[in-house]
Amino acid sequence: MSAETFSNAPVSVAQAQAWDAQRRRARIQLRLRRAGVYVVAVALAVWILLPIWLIANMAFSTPQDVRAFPKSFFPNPISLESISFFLNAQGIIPSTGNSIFVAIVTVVLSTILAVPAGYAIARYVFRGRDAIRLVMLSVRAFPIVVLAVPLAVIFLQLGIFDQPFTLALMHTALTLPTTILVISSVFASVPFEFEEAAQVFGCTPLQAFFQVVLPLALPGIAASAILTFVLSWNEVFAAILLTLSNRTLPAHILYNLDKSSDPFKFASAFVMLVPSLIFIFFIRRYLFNMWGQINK
Amino acid sequence: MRRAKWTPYLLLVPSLFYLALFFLYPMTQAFGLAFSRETQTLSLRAEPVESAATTGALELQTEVVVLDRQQLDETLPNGGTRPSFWYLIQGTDLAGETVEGWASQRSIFIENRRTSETARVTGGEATREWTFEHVNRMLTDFRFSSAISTTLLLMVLIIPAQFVLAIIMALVLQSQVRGSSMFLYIYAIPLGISDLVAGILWFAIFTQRGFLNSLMVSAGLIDLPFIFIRAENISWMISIIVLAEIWRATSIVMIIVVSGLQAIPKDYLEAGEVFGASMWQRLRHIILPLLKPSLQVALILRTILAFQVFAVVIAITGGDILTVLSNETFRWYDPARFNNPSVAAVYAGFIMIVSLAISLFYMRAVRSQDEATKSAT
Amino acid sequence: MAEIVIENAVKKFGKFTAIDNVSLTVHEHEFLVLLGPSGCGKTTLLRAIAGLGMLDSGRIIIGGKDVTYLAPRERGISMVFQNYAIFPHMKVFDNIAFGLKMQKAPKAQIQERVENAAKLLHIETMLDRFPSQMSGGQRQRIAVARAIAVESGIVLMDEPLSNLDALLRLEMRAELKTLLKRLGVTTIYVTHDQIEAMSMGDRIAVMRNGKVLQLDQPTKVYDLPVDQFVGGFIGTPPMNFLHGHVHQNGAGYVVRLGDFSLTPPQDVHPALAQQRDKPVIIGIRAECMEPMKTASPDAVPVTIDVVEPLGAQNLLTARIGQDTIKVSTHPDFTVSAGETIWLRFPENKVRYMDADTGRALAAETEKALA
Amino acid sequence: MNTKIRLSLMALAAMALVVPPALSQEDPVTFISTQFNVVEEAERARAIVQAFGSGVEFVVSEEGPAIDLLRAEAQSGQGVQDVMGALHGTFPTLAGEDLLFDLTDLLADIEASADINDAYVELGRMGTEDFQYYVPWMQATLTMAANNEALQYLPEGADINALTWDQMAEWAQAMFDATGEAKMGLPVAGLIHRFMQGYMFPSFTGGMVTQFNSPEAAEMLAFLRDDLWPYVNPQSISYAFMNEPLLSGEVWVAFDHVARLKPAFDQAPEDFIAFPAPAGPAGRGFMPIVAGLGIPYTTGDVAAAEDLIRYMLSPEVQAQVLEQLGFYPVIGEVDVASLPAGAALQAAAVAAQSASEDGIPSLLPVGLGARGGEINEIYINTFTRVIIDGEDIQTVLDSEAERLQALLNETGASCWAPDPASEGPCQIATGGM
Repeated sequence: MSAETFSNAPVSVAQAQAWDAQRRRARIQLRLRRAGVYVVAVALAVWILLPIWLIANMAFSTPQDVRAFPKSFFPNPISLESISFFLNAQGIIPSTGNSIFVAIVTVVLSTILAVPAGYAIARYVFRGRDAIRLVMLSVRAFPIVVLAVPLAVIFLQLGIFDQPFTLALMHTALTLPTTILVISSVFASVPFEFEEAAQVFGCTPLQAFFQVVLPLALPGIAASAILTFVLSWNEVFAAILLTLSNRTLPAHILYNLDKSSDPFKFASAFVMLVPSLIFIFFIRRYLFNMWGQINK
Repeated sequence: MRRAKWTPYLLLVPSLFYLALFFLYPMTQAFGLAFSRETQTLSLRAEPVESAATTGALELQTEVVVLDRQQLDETLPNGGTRPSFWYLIQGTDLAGETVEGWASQRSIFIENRRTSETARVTGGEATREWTFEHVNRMLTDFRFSSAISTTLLLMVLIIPAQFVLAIIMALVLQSQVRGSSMFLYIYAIPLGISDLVAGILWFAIFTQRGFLNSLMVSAGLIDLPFIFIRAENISWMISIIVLAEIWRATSIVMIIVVSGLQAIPKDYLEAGEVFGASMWQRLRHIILPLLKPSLQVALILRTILAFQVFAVVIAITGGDILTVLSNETFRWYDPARFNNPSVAAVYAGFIMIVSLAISLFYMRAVRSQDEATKSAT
Repeated sequence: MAEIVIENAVKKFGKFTAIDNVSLTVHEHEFLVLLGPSGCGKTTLLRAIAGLGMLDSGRIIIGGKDVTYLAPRERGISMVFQNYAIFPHMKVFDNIAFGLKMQKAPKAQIQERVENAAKLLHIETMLDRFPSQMSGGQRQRIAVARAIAVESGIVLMDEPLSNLDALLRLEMRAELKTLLKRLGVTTIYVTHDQIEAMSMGDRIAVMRNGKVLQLDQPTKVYDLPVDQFVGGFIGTPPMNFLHGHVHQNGAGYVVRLGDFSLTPPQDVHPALAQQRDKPVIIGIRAECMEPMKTASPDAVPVTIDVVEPLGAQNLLTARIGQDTIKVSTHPDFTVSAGETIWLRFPENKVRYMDADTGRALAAETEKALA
Repeated sequence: MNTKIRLSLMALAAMALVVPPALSQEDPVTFISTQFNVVEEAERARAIVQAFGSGVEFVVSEEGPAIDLLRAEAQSGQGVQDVMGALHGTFPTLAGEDLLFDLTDLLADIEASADINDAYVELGRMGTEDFQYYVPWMQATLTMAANNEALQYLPEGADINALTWDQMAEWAQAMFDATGEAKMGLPVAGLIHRFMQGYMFPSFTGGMVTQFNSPEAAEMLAFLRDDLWPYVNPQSISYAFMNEPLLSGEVWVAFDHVARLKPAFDQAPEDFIAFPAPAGPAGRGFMPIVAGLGIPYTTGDVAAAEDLIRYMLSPEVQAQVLEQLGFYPVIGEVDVASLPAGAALQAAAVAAQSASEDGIPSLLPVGLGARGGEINEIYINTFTRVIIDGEDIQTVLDSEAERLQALLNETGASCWAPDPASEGPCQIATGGM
C-alpha cells in the first residue's frame, strides 16, 4: 500500500524549487563536512606516512643519491645497495638473531606468567585484587632506567651479563604488567557463563578452562603476544645497558649510529621499521580492546 | 566472578614473584649504588701469600719503601706458569703509624720489579661506605639543570600537542569516514616504531642536506640550506624533537582516546545534539568530561615516558649539546664515558621520583574531582 | 506552532529500507504514538525527525519550517532517550539545564525553568546530586525534566519507559500523559508496547517494515484494524482470525464459516464482490463475541479446549473448524474444557480481510488513515 | 611468498637459539680488540687477522667490557682471550691489576728484524723499567682534511703543511664569506675532546693538563669561541665522524681521526687533501694514538699468542692495516709508496704532522684506570660550556680544573708529554685545587 500525502496546502512551483535548492545546499554542506573530515583524515595519514616514505626512499637509493643534495623524493634508480650493505654489515645478522631470540623468549615467558595472573584478576574476587591491579599499573609506569642500571650491575656480578637470555628476563619484567592487564581483559571478555556451562556439562574447572575459555581467548592472547614482541623488538635502553657484544638490533644500531654512514643509518631505520608495520597490521583490531580494558 | 580462597593467589604468585625479583630487588640495589661508595685499602700480610695474617692497612696512593722482595713462580689453572712478585713494604697508615708487611705486585706500582726501592700503593680490597658523593656529583654536574629543564620543556610542549592530535585522530576515526579501518592502521603504525627509528627519520628530514632543505632549495625558497640543528638556536632542535615525539607517540594516546570514546554511549552525544550543543560544545561539555578517566591514564603514561625520552634526542642532536635526564643516566653509566653506575643510579632514582610525583599529582587532581562526584553519597 | 509534517520520508541502510515512503502529520499539542514491533522503523523515523539521521528523500517540516537538512539543534525539539542519556558527569541541575545552557539562556531563566521542570517531575530535592546516585525511575524523571525544560513545544520520546519495571512503568505512564497534556507539547512517542500506545496516545501510527499501516485514534485502531497485522499486534489477546469463504447470496454476499454464514454489513459488499468464491479472513476480538451455552441459529458452535479464569474475565480457547479462537467471557460464564458453546458474532464487530494480503475489506479503512 | 617469509623468520629464530654467541671450534687463538668497533672496520680487521691461520678468532669489544672480561678470566684462572689489542690508555688498568705477561723477550725478538718506534716501546712499559706490558701495534693520529674546493680560499702566503690556527680561522672566514655557508667542520659529537686535549691546549699552552687554567688556555678558548667557531658549520654539534659531511659537501675543511676521515679519501681521493693540524703560539700540538698488543696470563697458548703478535707486526700486515683501516705502522719497514692514492695522501699528512719542527706530541695522563672516560668529559664540558653555552672562560677553566685535579689525585694518574713527567699524581701548575 502506498501512503498518501497529508499536507493540506498545495505546493507551489516556486516553493518546490526553493525546497530543491535548499536540499541541494544541504547536500553540498553535508558533503563538504564529510570531505572536510576526509581531508583531515588524509592529512593525518600523510603526516604519519611521509617520514616513512622518505626513509624508504633513502633505503632504496644508491649511497650517492643518499648523500646528494638536493635530495630526490623518489628513489632513482631503485637500488638495493644500501640495504644489502646494511644487511651484510658485521653484527647485523647476529644482532637481528639476538633481537628475535630476546623477543621470543620475552613473549613466551611473559605469556606463561601472565595467563594465570590475568585469569585470576579477570575471574576471581579476592582481597587485594584492586591493590594488585594498581601495582601492575604503577610497575609498568616505572622508568626503565631505574631498573636497567642496577640490573646491569647485578648481572655483571652474577656473571650472566651480556647474554640475550638475561636481556629477555629484563624485557619480560618490563612487559609483564602490560601483558597481565591485557590478558586479564581478554579473559574478562569471555563470558563466565560459558565456563559455568562447561562445568555443568561435566568439565572440571581446569578442563573448562582449556576446552572453552582458552580457545575463545586465544586470538586476544596472540594479539597481546605480538604487542609484547613489538615492545621487546623496539626496546633500546635496557638493551644497550645489558648487552655489549651480544647486542640486540636496536642497541647495535644506536651504538653504531654516530659512527655509521648515512646510507647505513637510513637502511637500518627502514629495516627496523618493517616488522612494526607488519605486526601492527595484524593486531590493529585488538588494540582498542586491549587498551579499553586497561583504562578501567 | 568467583570467590575462592587460595586459587587466585596461587595463580598470581609466579608473576608477583617475578616482578619482585626484577623490580624490588634491583630497586634496593639501585639504592645501594646511589648512596654508597667503594674505597680501597691495602692490607699488608705477614707472609707473601694472600691468606696470611694482616699486619696493617695502607690507603691508596701511599708512597712506600721497599724493604724486601720475593719472586715466586705461580702455576696457573691452565697449566702455564707466571712470575709472581711480592714486596715487603713500609709506609704510613691513616693513623700516622708506620706499618710494614707483604703486598703483591697487583697492589702497588713499582718502576723496576727487581731494583726499585720505592713504590706506590695502587690497589687493595674494596670496602663499601655510605655517601652522598654521587648525589652531589649529579647536583653539581653542569648538565644536570639543563637536562631537567630540557626534559620538562619537552614534556610541556609534547604532551598537550599529542593530546590535541590524538583527540582529532580519534574523532576522525569515530566519524566513520570511508576507509576508516585503513586510517586506523596508519595512525597506529607509530605504535610499533621505536624512538630510535623515529629519531633517524626526523633527522633525515631536518639535517642540513635533508629533505626539508632539499624541498626548500629545489622550490627556490632559499639559496642555501638552512641549518636547523645548531647550538645557537636550541629551539630548532627542541622543535624537531617535539615533532618526532608527537609523530611517534601520539598513537598510544589515540588508541586510549578511541577506546575511551567507544565506551561513551552514543546516546550522550545525540542528547547533546538534540539539546542544541554545537560540535565544539559537545566536545567541551560531553566528550572531554566523559573521556577524563582515559585521558588521565594516557597523561600519566605519557608523562612517565616523557621522562624517559632518550633515543630520539640522541638520534637528532647527537646528545651532547641538548641533553635530557635519561641521556645523562646513560652518559654516566656508559663504560666509554663516565663509567660510573652510581651516579647513573642517582639519575635513575631522580627520574623515578619526579615522574612518580607528577603521576601522584595527576591522580590527586583527578581524585578531588571524583570525590566531588561522590561527595553527595 | 508546533505541527510536524513528514512527507514521503525514505531512509535506507544499504539495501534495507528502514523508512519506506512515510507521510504523516502530527498536529499541534497532539500526543502521537509510533507503535510497532522492533525493526519496524519507528525509532529510525523518530531519529529522522530529531535530525539524528538524515533522510534519503522526503521532507520533514516542523512548525512550518523545512528542517529536513538541519542539524538537530536547529530544529527546536527536545527528546527523551531510551536509556535516558543522563550525563553522568553533571549534577541533576546541570543535566536539566543542559539544553538551556547550550542556547546560552540567561542564568535567571535557566534557574527558573529547571526548578519548574524539576517540580513538575517531583525531583526538585535532588538537583544537587549526581545521576549515579539515582534510581532508574528518578533518572527517567530527569530525562523528562531536561526535555521539557527547554520548552521547545515538541518532545520526542524513544521508548522512554522500557527500562522501568512494570509497576513504575504503569505509574509513569499516567503521570507522563497528564504532564504532557497539561504542558500542551506536541509529543511523538515511540513504543512497542501496545498498551502504552493505547493508553497514552491521542493517535497511534502503527508501523511495520518501514511503513505506516494505520494512523488513527486508539479505539479506532483497536476496533477497526486496517489489516490482519494491526489487528494481531494490538490487543491482548490479539484479534481472532478465522478462515471463511465469500459466497454470493442474491444481490449481497455472505461469508461462510464452515456451515455457518455471516452476513457482512452493506458497505463491505463492494469489497466482497471482488473476493467472490474466494477465501476471506474473518477478524473478531475476543471480547466482541457473545458466548451462549445453548444453540442458536445466529451462533456458531465451538468446542472448548482450554479455560483460563483470569479474574476479570474467563479466557476460553476454542476450536472452530481448523481455526483456534480466543473468547473472553464474563467470569460468571462457567464452562469447562470439552464442552461446546455457541458464539454469536455481532455484525458491526466483525472485520473481513483479504486472505492473501491481510488487508481489511472495508470502506472506512481508507478514511481511518486521515 | 608467505611461507618463504615465515621460513626465513624461523631460520633466523633458530639461529638465535642454536648458535648462541658461544664459540664453536676447539680452542682457536682469540684476539680481543677494543679497536675497530665500527661495523665496516671490524669486518676488514677480521679479514686481515684471519689470514694468520684458520683457528684465529677476532672479537671486538668496548674497552670497559673487555677489561671486565679479562678480569673475570683472571679470577677464574681460565681464559679464552689470548691476545688483547687496545689503545695505550687501556693498558694501565690491566697493568695495575697485573693481568699481563711481560713481553720484553718477545719485543726483543721482533726488534731483531724490525725497527719499532722507541717512544712507543717506552709507552708500552707503562712507566716501569723492566716490564713490557704491551708491544706497540699501530699508531694513528688526528689530522685535518680539506676538499680541493676549499684551497682557493686559503689565505695568501699560507703553507698548508704549516698552517697556524690564526690562518685557519682566516681561511674558515674566507670560505664563509665566499659561499655563505660555514664550511669548516669539527666532530663535536665525536672526538672533540681529543681536539681539545691534543691540539688546542698544547698548541696554545704547551701542555695538556698542567696549564689547564692558565691565561694561555683562556686565550685559546677565546680564539676558539670568537675567531673560529663562528665559521664552523653549526651542525657540527651532531657530527661524530667527519667523513660523511666531507663526502656530502656539507663541510670542506674538517678535523678528525685519520680512520674517521679515511672513507672520504678512499671514495674520492681526487677530491680531498690531508694536512697537519695548525700550530699555535706554543707549537703544533698533536696527539699520537698508540695501540698495543698484550697477552693475558690466562691465555691457554702463550706461543700461539706470541706468534699472532709477530704476525701483526710484520710489514705486510702493518701495510694492510694502514691501507684498509687507517692505522699507521709502528715499524719502519713498511713501504708507504705503493699505497692507494687516498691512503698515501693521509700517510703524508701524518708523517708531516709528526715530523714538523714545532710539533708537540701530546699524550693523556697515565693511570686513570676505569675513570679514563672522565678526563674526556672534562675537556668536552670545557668546550661546551665556553663555546656553546657562552659561560665565562676563566670560571669554566677554574671549575673544570678543580674536577681535573680531583680526578688525577683520586686515581694517582701521572703526567706524560707534553706535560713534565710527574712523581705521583699529575698537578695542574696554576693550582687546580
